[in-house]
Amino acid sequence: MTIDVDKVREDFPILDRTVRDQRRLVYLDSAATSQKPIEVLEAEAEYYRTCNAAVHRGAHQLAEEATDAYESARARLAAFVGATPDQLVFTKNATESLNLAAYAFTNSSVPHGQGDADPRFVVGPGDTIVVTQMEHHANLVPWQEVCARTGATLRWLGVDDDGRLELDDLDRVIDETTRVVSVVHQSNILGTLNPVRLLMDRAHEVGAIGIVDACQSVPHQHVDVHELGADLMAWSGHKMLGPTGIGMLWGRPDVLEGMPPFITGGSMIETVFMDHSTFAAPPKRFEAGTPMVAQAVGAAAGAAYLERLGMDDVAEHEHQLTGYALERLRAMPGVRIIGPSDNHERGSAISFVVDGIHAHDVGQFLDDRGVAVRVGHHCAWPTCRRFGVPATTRMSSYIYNDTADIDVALDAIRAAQDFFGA
Amino acid sequence: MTIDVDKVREDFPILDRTVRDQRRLVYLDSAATSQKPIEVLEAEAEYYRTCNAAVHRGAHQLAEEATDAYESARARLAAFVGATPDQLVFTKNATESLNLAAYAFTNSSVPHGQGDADPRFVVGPGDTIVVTQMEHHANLVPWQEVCARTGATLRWLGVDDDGRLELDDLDRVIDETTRVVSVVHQSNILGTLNPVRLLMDRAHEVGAIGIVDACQSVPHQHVDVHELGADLMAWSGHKMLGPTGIGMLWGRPDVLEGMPPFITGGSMIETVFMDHSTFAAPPKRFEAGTPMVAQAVGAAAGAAYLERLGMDDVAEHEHQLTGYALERLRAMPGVRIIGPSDNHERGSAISFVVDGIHAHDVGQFLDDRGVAVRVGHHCAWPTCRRFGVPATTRMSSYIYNDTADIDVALDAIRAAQDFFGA
Amino acid sequence: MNVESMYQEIILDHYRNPRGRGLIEAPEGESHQVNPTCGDEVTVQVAMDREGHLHLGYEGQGCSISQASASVMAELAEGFDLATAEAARAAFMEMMRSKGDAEPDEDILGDAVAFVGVAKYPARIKCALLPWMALQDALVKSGAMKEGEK
Amino acid sequence: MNVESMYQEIILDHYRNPRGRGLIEAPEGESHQVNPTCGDEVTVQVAMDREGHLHLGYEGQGCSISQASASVMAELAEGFDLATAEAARAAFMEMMRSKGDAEPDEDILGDAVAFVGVAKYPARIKCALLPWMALQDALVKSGAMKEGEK
Ligand SMILES: Cc1ncc(COP(=O)(O)O)c(C=O)c1O
Ligand SMILES: Cc1ncc(COP(=O)(O)O)c(C=O)c1O
Repeated sequence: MTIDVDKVREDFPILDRTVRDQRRLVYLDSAATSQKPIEVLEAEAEYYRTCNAAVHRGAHQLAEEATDAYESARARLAAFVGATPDQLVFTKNATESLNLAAYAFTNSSVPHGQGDADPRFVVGPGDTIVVTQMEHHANLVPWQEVCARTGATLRWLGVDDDGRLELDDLDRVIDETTRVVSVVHQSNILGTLNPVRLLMDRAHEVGAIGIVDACQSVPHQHVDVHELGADLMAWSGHKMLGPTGIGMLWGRPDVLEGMPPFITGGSMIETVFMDHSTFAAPPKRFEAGTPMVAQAVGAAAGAAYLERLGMDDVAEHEHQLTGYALERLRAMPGVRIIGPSDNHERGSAISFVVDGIHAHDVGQFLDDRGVAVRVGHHCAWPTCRRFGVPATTRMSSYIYNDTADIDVALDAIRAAQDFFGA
Repeated sequence: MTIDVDKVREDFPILDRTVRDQRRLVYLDSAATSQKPIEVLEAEAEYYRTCNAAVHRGAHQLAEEATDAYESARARLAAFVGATPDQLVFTKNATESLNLAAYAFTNSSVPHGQGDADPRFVVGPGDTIVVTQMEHHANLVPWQEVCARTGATLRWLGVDDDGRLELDDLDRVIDETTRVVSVVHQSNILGTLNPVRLLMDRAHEVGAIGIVDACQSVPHQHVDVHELGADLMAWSGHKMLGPTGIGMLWGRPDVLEGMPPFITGGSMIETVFMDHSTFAAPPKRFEAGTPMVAQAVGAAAGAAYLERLGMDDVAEHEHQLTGYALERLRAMPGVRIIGPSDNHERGSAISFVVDGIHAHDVGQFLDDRGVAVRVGHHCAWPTCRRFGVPATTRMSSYIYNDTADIDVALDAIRAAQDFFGA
Repeated sequence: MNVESMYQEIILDHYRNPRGRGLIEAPEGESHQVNPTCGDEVTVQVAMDREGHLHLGYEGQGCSISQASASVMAELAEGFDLATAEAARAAFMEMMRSKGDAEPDEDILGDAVAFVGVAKYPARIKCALLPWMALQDALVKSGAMKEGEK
Repeated sequence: MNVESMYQEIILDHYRNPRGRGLIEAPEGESHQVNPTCGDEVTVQVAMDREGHLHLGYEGQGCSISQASASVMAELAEGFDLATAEAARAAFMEMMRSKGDAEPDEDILGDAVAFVGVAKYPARIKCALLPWMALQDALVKSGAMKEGEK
């Protein structure tokens, strides 16, 4: 193994706890949220204990130090994806990041007194917005809303039986009418790693803005915004060892520059009069109100932890574990993998269904054995429908998991099969 | 004193630090953000160390415990203002809360395919939205945006020389055209405590939705949503001993029910198809994505701390300190208080200007003596203009301050006067 | 308590062999309930006969708990008068809120007492309640019960 | 270092007695800069004479640092050719990024070296830079300098 899991585990106190009847906790739900190493908690606490203050505003030493902590966190997280600090907007989660992107279109398209909207963000009847059939609700519902409000039409790339995007249709689905292509980098339900570069290039060919939901890729592999070729990219801190309550939106400078404000208020303004206001340049324009300072600091500490492990080693570790799990799952009678069943261009999230046993019941057995997995539609309900299943069980591993964890999970599945006679 | 400040200070490790040349930190910037007691940091860390997981989704023990922690925090924070949990929406800060309220109007007023908007939230030309001349930008700019997008007109209640609302005009400013009355409970720049009940009653008389920005009141006095008579109320966790990254929006159930979604994505849906979705009931409808779980838990711990002190004692303590500070400031030649100069219906934020010395320069002297205050327009730029000053110096005290802190601040002001020969 | 004891034999039996599953002919009220976290679905239909007896139809898909709960409920409440149905629903709700410590009344709940162990698992409580929520909603829609009557 | 030493005598002098304050007659470029955190404002106007010498006008309101900086700058850059003005601006920027450790070149910066202590206070750096940013912007607007030329 490329990662010393036992050593990593020492940094995650929660993994020492037991669940149910004194079972060792086997946490295989990192696609939902990752656990946090002590140094992330310590970075947050340290911030509060030593320099907590309002950033960008005060003229006292604490405020200087707090601002420095916040902006250093921005720089570190930007560098983590090959970007510069001025290109990184902090939000509360990836969902807000994606909504920020989506509202840029709605707000540019709805009449506005001061209306000199950037034409790249104006959409209306006849225009199309393209997503895929494997989007998380966070990258689907906001675009449905944009369409409902502007008259644009939503289109999507389908998914084949193996959980891969249907790309034969690419040039028909993304065509001259397309103004936005917003796609998930790695599916949180299927595990599929999508050929994002191809999709972004096609987006740019037709003059559309290209957006990537990188929630499930940034924590798990080396991602470089320039290699992806996207205009905007969204992800969350809590899935990459960071605290809850912090999300990121990276944007190409000229794209961010063209986006109108989303949430408005303090700190995002240039001047304010009773009857009108003007706005600051990005990223500030998109960070109204007191920001998530401690959370940014914590997320940066999480990124530092990952960098120390090395993102290539993280990816290789997960790849090995995923290969192990896929092989054994494929060998289990009555188990069907939903998503790519070979360990190629896919991540560590593995969804499956067990014949004759509902995912909720499978999950109950796993839980009873100490295994934390997620069951349900994983906020990708249309993807479940595509595969004709109401729900799946999903196990997803990370840097603190090893093959022994997978074994416990597989035993629990077998126990469920025995119990339900399936 | 009603509060044992020395004892309270023991819970706030940051107050032990020194700044600049070994000066004791005198933190008089709590109106910007409060410091955090150890137990708030501990509550957050404890959450991460013991039960961190995705809430409302997982079917494993950790997820159950995390959900319980999150929902218990909601219940505690709702109770803190006399409300029930189903009436409390978590956001990242008060600014988002106020935007959530404002977007309810924009989103109800902009055409939407599924459009059966609640008429209470539909505004357009001829309608008016009323704020005051002492709003924080967070309760001004969002309404400017609503007006710009819907054609409604913004009106405001003026402020008199003593920093009180001009209420003679009340029935003319808030009239039959008024659809929203959104006002600050306690001004963060002037310290003024506004007669919110009167304004809310007038709002309801004309059929408008009444909104209160309670950022500066909930942390400092007992606030009961029913006594205020509001429909919606916004405040932040970080100003009441809680972490950064958590805000609250309380709403009357029937009002929340009528509000369309703002940020959309996972966890706020009922069903999702590729081409349309339906939404959950409040408060979930407004909490898309992975929520700020640890921050909610931390904010609840902050509320618990305040409850233990007793909000009436907190208010009394601040009242005494404010009285002390006002008296001495009034006696200082060359110092002009911006806002009510008598200690009546006002809070602990005190703004002032020093003749011949710009606020930035005053602040620099305070900083040099270890005093953290805020200088500038305090995100209430139009209020500064009303008083013909580019900026003020603001000191704001809280549970960990005493008269000695005020004395250090006053000495530093005198030093600035000496230095600048003013 | 372990998972096997949550899945009482009665629950498994109703799950495998649902009783009276199917829709009825002239429903006076119908409700479709979904658990948005997992996609479980239940449709419940109601009609009252001239003697004031309740007749039920139902359909659904989902986990053992939600589907068995629908079957148990349909069997139990079939022929009940409104007051008895309401009493059963209230008793079931209370049992599910008990965290598994209740000693439910078998006279009122019949086979439904088997669900007491489910109350220990917050994530599954919704599953067990789903058909009962649909029943109440269907009764309201049929006009037999007023909204807010609980 | 304490605050008194940040406020060098030169700074206070320029603050109290601003040099050459006022607007000029036929500005070829003008820029109004605001520090949104505190509301400090500076307007700078530029014109080039036939010999390629810079003439400056300015106005403003704000703290001692921003206003003294404007006065020092106006006095210093008056009559400079474009290259020298640009060199001074670059030197000033660098000094302000130095965290107060720089040993600025008095030949280039003249009285402006007095601002080196301000670089220790991040919140005040913006104040000191404000007029220099306005100068650059005004030059761009006048056509004398191209955008992005720094
Ligand atoms: C009166 C008032 N309203 C709104 C806000 C905005 O709160 P936040 O920055 O937490 O969003 C503040 C504080 O900054 C405030 O004092
Ligand atoms: C692919 C994908 N997109 C978006 C999200 C939403 O992220 P968050 O809940 O942090 O807003 C998630 C995770 O829940 C995800 O896996």
